Amino acid sequence: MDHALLSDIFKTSLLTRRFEARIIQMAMAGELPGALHAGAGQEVGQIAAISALNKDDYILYGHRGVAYMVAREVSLASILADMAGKEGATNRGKGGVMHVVDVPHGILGESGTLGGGFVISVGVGMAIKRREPGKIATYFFGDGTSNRGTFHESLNWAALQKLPCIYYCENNGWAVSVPTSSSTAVPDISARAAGYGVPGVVVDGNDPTAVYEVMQQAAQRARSGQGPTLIEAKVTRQMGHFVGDQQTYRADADKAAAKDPLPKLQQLLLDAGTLNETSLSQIEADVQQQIDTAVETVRNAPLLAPEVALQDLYSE
Amino acid sequence: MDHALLSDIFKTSLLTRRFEARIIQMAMAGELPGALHAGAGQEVGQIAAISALNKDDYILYGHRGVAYMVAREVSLASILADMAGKEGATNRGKGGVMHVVDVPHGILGESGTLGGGFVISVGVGMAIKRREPGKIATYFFGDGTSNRGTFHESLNWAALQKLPCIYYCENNGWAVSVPTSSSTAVPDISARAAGYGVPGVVVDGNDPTAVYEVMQQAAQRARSGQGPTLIEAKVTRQMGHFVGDQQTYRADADKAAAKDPLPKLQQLLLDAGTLNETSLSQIEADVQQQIDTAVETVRNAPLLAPEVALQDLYSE
Amino acid sequence: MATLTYSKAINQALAEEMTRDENVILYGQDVAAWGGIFKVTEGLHEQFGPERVFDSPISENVMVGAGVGAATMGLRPVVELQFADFILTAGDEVFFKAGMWRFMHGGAFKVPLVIRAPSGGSGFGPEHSACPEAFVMHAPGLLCVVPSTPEDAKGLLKEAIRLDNPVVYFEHKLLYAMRGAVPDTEYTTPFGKAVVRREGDAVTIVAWQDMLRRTLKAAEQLSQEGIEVEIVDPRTLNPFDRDTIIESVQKTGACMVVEEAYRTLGVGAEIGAMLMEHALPYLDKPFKRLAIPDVPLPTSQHLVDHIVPSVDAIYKAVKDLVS
Amino acid sequence: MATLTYSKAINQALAEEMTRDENVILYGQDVAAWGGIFKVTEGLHEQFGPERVFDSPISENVMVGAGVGAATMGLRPVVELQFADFILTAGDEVFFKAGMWRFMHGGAFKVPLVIRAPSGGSGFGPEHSACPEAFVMHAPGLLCVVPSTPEDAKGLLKEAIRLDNPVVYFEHKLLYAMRGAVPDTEYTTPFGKAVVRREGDAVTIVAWQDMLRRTLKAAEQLSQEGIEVEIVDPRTLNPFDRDTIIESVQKTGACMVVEEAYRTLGVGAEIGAMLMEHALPYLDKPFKRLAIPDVPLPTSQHLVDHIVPSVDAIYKAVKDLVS
Ligand SMILES: Cc1ncc(C[n+]2csc(CCOP(=O)(O)OP(=O)(O)O)c2C)c(N)n1
Ligand SMILES: Cc1ncc(C[n+]2csc(CCOP(=O)(O)OP(=O)(O)O)c2C)c(N)n1
Ligand SMILES: [Mg+2]
Ligand SMILES: [Mg+2]
Repeated sequence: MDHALLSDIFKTSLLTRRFEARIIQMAMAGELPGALHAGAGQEVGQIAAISALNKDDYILYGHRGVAYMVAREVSLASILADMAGKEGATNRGKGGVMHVVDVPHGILGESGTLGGGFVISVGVGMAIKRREPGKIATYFFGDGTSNRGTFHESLNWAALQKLPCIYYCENNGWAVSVPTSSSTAVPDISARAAGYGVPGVVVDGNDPTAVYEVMQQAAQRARSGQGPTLIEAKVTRQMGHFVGDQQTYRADADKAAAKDPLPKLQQLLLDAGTLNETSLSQIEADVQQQIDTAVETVRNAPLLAPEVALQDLYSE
Repeated sequence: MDHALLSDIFKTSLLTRRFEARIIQMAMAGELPGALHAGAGQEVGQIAAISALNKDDYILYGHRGVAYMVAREVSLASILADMAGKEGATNRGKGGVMHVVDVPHGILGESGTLGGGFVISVGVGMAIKRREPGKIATYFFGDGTSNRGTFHESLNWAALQKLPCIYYCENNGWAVSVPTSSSTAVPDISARAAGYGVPGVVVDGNDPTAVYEVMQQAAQRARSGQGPTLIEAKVTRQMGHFVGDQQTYRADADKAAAKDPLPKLQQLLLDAGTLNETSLSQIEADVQQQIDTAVETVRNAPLLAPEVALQDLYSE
Repeated sequence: MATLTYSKAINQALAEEMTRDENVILYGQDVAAWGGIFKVTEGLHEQFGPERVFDSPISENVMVGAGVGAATMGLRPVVELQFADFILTAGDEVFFKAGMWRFMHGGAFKVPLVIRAPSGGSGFGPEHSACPEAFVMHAPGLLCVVPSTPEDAKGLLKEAIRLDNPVVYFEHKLLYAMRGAVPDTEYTTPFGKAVVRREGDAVTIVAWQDMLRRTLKAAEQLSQEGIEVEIVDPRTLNPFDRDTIIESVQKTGACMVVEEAYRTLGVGAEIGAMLMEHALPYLDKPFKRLAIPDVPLPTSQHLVDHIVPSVDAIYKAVKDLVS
Repeated sequence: MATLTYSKAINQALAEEMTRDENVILYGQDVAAWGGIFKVTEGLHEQFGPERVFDSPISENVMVGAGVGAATMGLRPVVELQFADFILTAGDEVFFKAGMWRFMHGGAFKVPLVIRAPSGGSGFGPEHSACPEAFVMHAPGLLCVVPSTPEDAKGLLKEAIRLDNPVVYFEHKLLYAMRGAVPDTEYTTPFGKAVVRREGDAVTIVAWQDMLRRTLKAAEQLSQEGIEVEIVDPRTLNPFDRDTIIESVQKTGACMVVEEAYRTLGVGAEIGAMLMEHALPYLDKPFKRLAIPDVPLPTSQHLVDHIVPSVDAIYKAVKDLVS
């Protein structure tokens, strides 16, 4: 795959990784609530997948990190504001980091009850099929979430109506402390595609090129009216489920780092000469600067007025 | 298959067919509510399936007729009493014909919301696995019902815990007025088994021998702790969805009769000499007599006391 | 004014709004070729075609949830649940997705969704007969409509379809065949305005749908004995018009609610508490609730009749109250 | 008496009942090896093994529905939903399967099922923070428990597990760390008996769980000003002990409910209506409800604090009422 694109994916992944690290730092310091579910290790795949879509395609996401929003250039400050409950928050203190929303950038939000995105995203598919033909709705969800009944109803619905939807499952082998093997009767979530007559594809979620390609095929299929594709990306959760999770339940926690795609991608780009030490430190510096600016912005932003709690329920 | 068993299946099917005909007659005459969903055409398969189980195995059923209960020798009078709201009703006026229950005969009832049986039956599976090992819980449901989210959650659950459950889908091609092709993304419900790592078997539901054999295999699998099987029986709904349904939506309604397994089974038994004209008319007479007695019993039974409406919610 | 049935009035509202706005779509089990199991949507599939009127699988969760998603992106879906009870079968989608999607995303979306929910009636058993209004009224974010006449059925549904907020529209099964005058000219009925269906001074009775019909019958009998009850039909439960009830109670000094929901925390509970907060000085008689005595609806009709407030039970309750 | 936390009291109740009856099983997401996301079930997996304590998939419908099926056939399942809100995600299974399975089958089954539902708290957002007691109290067939102390948490859970009817057991997240005395000897706490947590004559306040804790704090301040409020903790909402509340109101002449549910048709509505039916003559002050102002719970803490009744809000409300 084109190295310009690969290094874009790298830059966005690095930005996300550092940004989440800062969020965790601030959470530990008590400056932010610890509500983040770090995406470390999964962001490369997430960003590669999104880069295979058009900027105006729609995205619904799970709770696994903020790469989805970063990839769509949602301002870092607004994401921090969502966590801090300050002016500039995308959901005005209602949903925190779980419900970051930015419709102009195609970020349509998240369902707090897992798997709600299955039903919302096919509805979005129904709407764009009629009103914005050519666009796609992609829903990112975890392996554990695929056990919700909504998965079944949604895939049948999308397949039947040939909706422009992509189901992107991030199988990281865990649902909080529960290994996939103790919650899911099949090792491959993609095997479930057979029940709906749609393609089920397994891809190495640590390989941005592979992810990019399967996403392109799924997008092509969706745009040409052939309906949804179920993609299963095998990935590794680098950190605990949430900030502060010691992963006492996870014997192989230490082995995770070896599977981290970010250093691998960096090395690949260095070896290919697409990056060198100078450009790399330039990128790092640039990333730090973006994050620092965002943090400053939010530190200086006022808290949302308490009365905002009473707003946004009904549209007037 | 052993002809003694085949003619038992025939006798029970005939009894069911005639009994439902009488129920419809009484409903048309206003003597009973028209709440029956006639099982005509599906009862041969239903009864063949049940005959492959032990008498103390448990059954949860859908709404498609009363063969399930007749096969388990639930008294015809008590089924009529359920419809009439009279003394002797198995559910005491609470559930009518939809919720006929007879625990000693292994009839565990029905969920009024379709697909509720998926979750109840795996719970029964959990209990018998621990308390009555060797027994099986079978849930009979329709093709349309397989689109409920509970299908997915239940099969994953049963497969994971290797529960002694059998999923018996009666695919009659319709959900009320909606053809399966407009509600279900795959022609074969059994294809969905792949998503749970369990066997998915298609069988001709009009062929009692074939049904009997797949049920035996599924039962053997369940009893030996290997978990559930998803069986899909292709069947034909002979009548409307409910009493009085003119099936204006069904172009091929007239073609259904040709697929009726009951006359075929009768002919087979006559050709084989297992039955002859005399034994047959003897059976018909016997069936009529059983039905007449049941109808008489219920006509003479008193209505349930109105206050019964307030009972049976909580166990004291 | 033409005379229409309640179900035809609903059908007309759907046809008119679908004609007016191509973003309005309609789906549910059996609503297309067959016109719905209660025949409410007859002819719409033929008139508007399969892209706008279609049958759905037996998948209540996605039926409602997809409606929410579609509504956030510009469609105006009308989802027919085959029975009102199923709002609990699709509980997450009704209460969290429809009720809260806009809120949890800080107002980024509008959710112009209508969930049509055939309620009440009987003989269908515990999971097909309830009037689950109270669940909806308690939940934030869901507008709740309970039309009692063909005119309101049409006007309130047209209004519901045009609003940018999710609406649970309860249509009572026993009212489908009810006939009544419906304006020939275009109209919508605003939410949040109760109507006094009958004037009187003996007691204020709040009732809607089939219970309103029964209360009106009882009122006739009572009137022959010189007892004139005032009957208030709230028409919508969220928004809820307290003022009309309070004003009426200021006149009558007593209030009774007749409803088809379970008694405990039925809509009557809110009315009682609300009056105790805002009208205590005017109340010279104890509050009274006629409702289902906290059991599910049985299947057998004569058991149902024992627990659903009857014309006679309403009549007796008023006599007790005024004597 | 040992001093235990609320969560340890729950843990003990589970351990004792599982030891007493091998039919008691426990499952839910993360309850096994990890001891639950709120660490309530720690050690039980090790003690009772994987057949009796196990993790479940993210499948709320089958979690509850299978519990009902298992209960009808002799097991006594305790199902942990990760958040109380999810009773609506499993709406069909909670309200129809658990609540009505016995009824619709004419009493053929017993349903000894306990659904543990961590409620309230905040910062978890609109779908993870509610106190959905009112939905359960309105629905027929479900017993409803709201323990407010470690002692009651243990005694009511042991009772719930032994009863043959389905129980929704709400455990308040903000109370998990609360410490209190718990009898060393075997005991269970009966359902349907409210307790007066503080005696007074100024006004009767009904409150439970975190709102009870806040009300007790407010009562201290009020007491310093010579205002003595009487505080009633219902302990169970179904069955509901009206008499204790009515008796108290006969003494105080006024009633206020402080709750963490949505205001409209919250539990307070039933209490208000019930008093208007049975205690009107004794009421010389308007009824008052402090509750969530009919919006979902936001995520940001300072927004949450704006809508959840605070000690100060309770204090002020009482002052208004008595002056
Ligand atoms: C319906 C529902 N059940 C449970 C939860 C609590 N919960 C939040 S995240 C999570 C684990 C999700 O696992 P998975 O889908 O694999 O995503 P991952 O965390 O691994 O990225 C659970 C159980 C929830 N939010 N919604
Ligand atoms: C959850 C739910 N949705 C809808 C209904 C209404 N309903 C009753 S029977 C039926 C059709 C069922 O079709 P299928 O499962 O194929 O069984 P069949 O009638 O063909 O035997 C429908 C939609 C219901 N009872 N429950
Ligand atoms: Mg996972
Ligand atoms: Mg069918």
